[in-house]
Amino acid sequence: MATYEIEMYGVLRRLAEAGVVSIEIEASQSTVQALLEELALAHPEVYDRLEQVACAIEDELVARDHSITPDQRLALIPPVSGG
Amino acid sequence: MATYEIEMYGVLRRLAEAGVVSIEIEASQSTVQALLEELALAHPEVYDRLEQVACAIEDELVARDHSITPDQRLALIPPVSGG
Amino acid sequence: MHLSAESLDLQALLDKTADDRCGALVVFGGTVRLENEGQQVTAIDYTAHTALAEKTLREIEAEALERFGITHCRLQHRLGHLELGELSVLVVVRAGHRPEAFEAARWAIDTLKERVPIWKEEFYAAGGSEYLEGTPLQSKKSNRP
Amino acid sequence: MHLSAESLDLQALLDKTADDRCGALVVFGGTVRLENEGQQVTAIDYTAHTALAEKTLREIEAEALERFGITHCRLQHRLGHLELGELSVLVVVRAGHRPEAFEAARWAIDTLKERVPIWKEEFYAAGGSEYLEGTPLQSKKSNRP
Repeated sequence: MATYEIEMYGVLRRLAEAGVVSIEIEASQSTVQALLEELALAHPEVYDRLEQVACAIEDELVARDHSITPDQRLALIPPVSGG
Repeated sequence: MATYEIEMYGVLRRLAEAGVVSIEIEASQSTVQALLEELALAHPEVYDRLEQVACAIEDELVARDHSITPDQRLALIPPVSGG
Repeated sequence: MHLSAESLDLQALLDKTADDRCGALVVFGGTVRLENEGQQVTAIDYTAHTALAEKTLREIEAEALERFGITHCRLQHRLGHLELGELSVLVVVRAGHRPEAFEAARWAIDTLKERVPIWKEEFYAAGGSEYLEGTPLQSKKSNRP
Repeated sequence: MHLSAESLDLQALLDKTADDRCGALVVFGGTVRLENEGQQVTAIDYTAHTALAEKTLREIEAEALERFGITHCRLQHRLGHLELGELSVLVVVRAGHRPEAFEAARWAIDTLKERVPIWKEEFYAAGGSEYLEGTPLQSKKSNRP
């Protein structure tokens, strides 16, 4: 098992009551999609938001089948409302 | 005969080499159109500009058949180019 | 005051129109450009029929509020001798939302250029100056039969 | 610097983009509005994914220059706690002529609202706060077959 940190933004931060949540998954399953599935189990309060969430690592948007390592933080980007 | 003053704006001022020109016409003919016709005779250098000129008395645009008295100044407004 | 012999002051217009009811601000500014129709410009002199120009600028402001449902529209035009880069005209619009703010500002500057008795005389690096071709004012139609 | 915890400074952006080649300046500003969807607003907190937001703002600026043939496009967004009337966002466009300046400024603010990871939390006079419904970012499509 490996520990991954996920950054929460916008309404997700309020729902999760945390800016960063930690998730454990098998290192062999380490895709963005696998992290999101585990997050939904550990934090059901964000489950119905995940469909509209975009994912980023540092300043890059990544697809859900993107591989991720424990030294990378996944950021969850809910629908944006700037301006 | 009565003396009328006509204010020249924009390119007309350059062509007429004057900000105000004086014209004499019969008091009985005192319309804007009559003034313009007399102006064209006295200042042929502005003649071909008069078709595109708008006419104003103080802050009101006036039609060419508008009557005018010697105490009113007619202003000639060539095509505008502000902004 | 819609015509000014002094530099136009955008911040003053923003302060005068500040309004909590508005979420959108659109400003248009016209500035003296180095090049026009292939000629290198050094300066522009602006002159106006001041009484009619002031009145027409006020009319355009009022018409913009009515046409576009915006909250504020302010127009100012500079007169006199302007160097390169100086602001010749300012349009400041504040509205609830951005679509009408953009539309009103665009309409206001387009209409100003068509209706307000102001003239530009461009001075050129090659020497000399020209009054630019302009837009004829729609002459008042006769009231007589 | 595209994101700022301090008040946005329009004059600084105007000074930085001053350019004799440009005859047209268009500014869009967004300000905190007293009312939204029937609720009385007292303040807005803006938060961002700063790294991705900075990068996306730079990308929108560059894309605006290319799409519209304009000379300058600068975007700035405020973060933190904003009171009524404060500027949340500034778009500054300079171009040769006004049509492309207006089009680019409108496109830039519309695109900013669609693409930049910034969120607003509105605070209400009646108490409480809400994150507004936003626009989902277009997720990156998989690179895999």
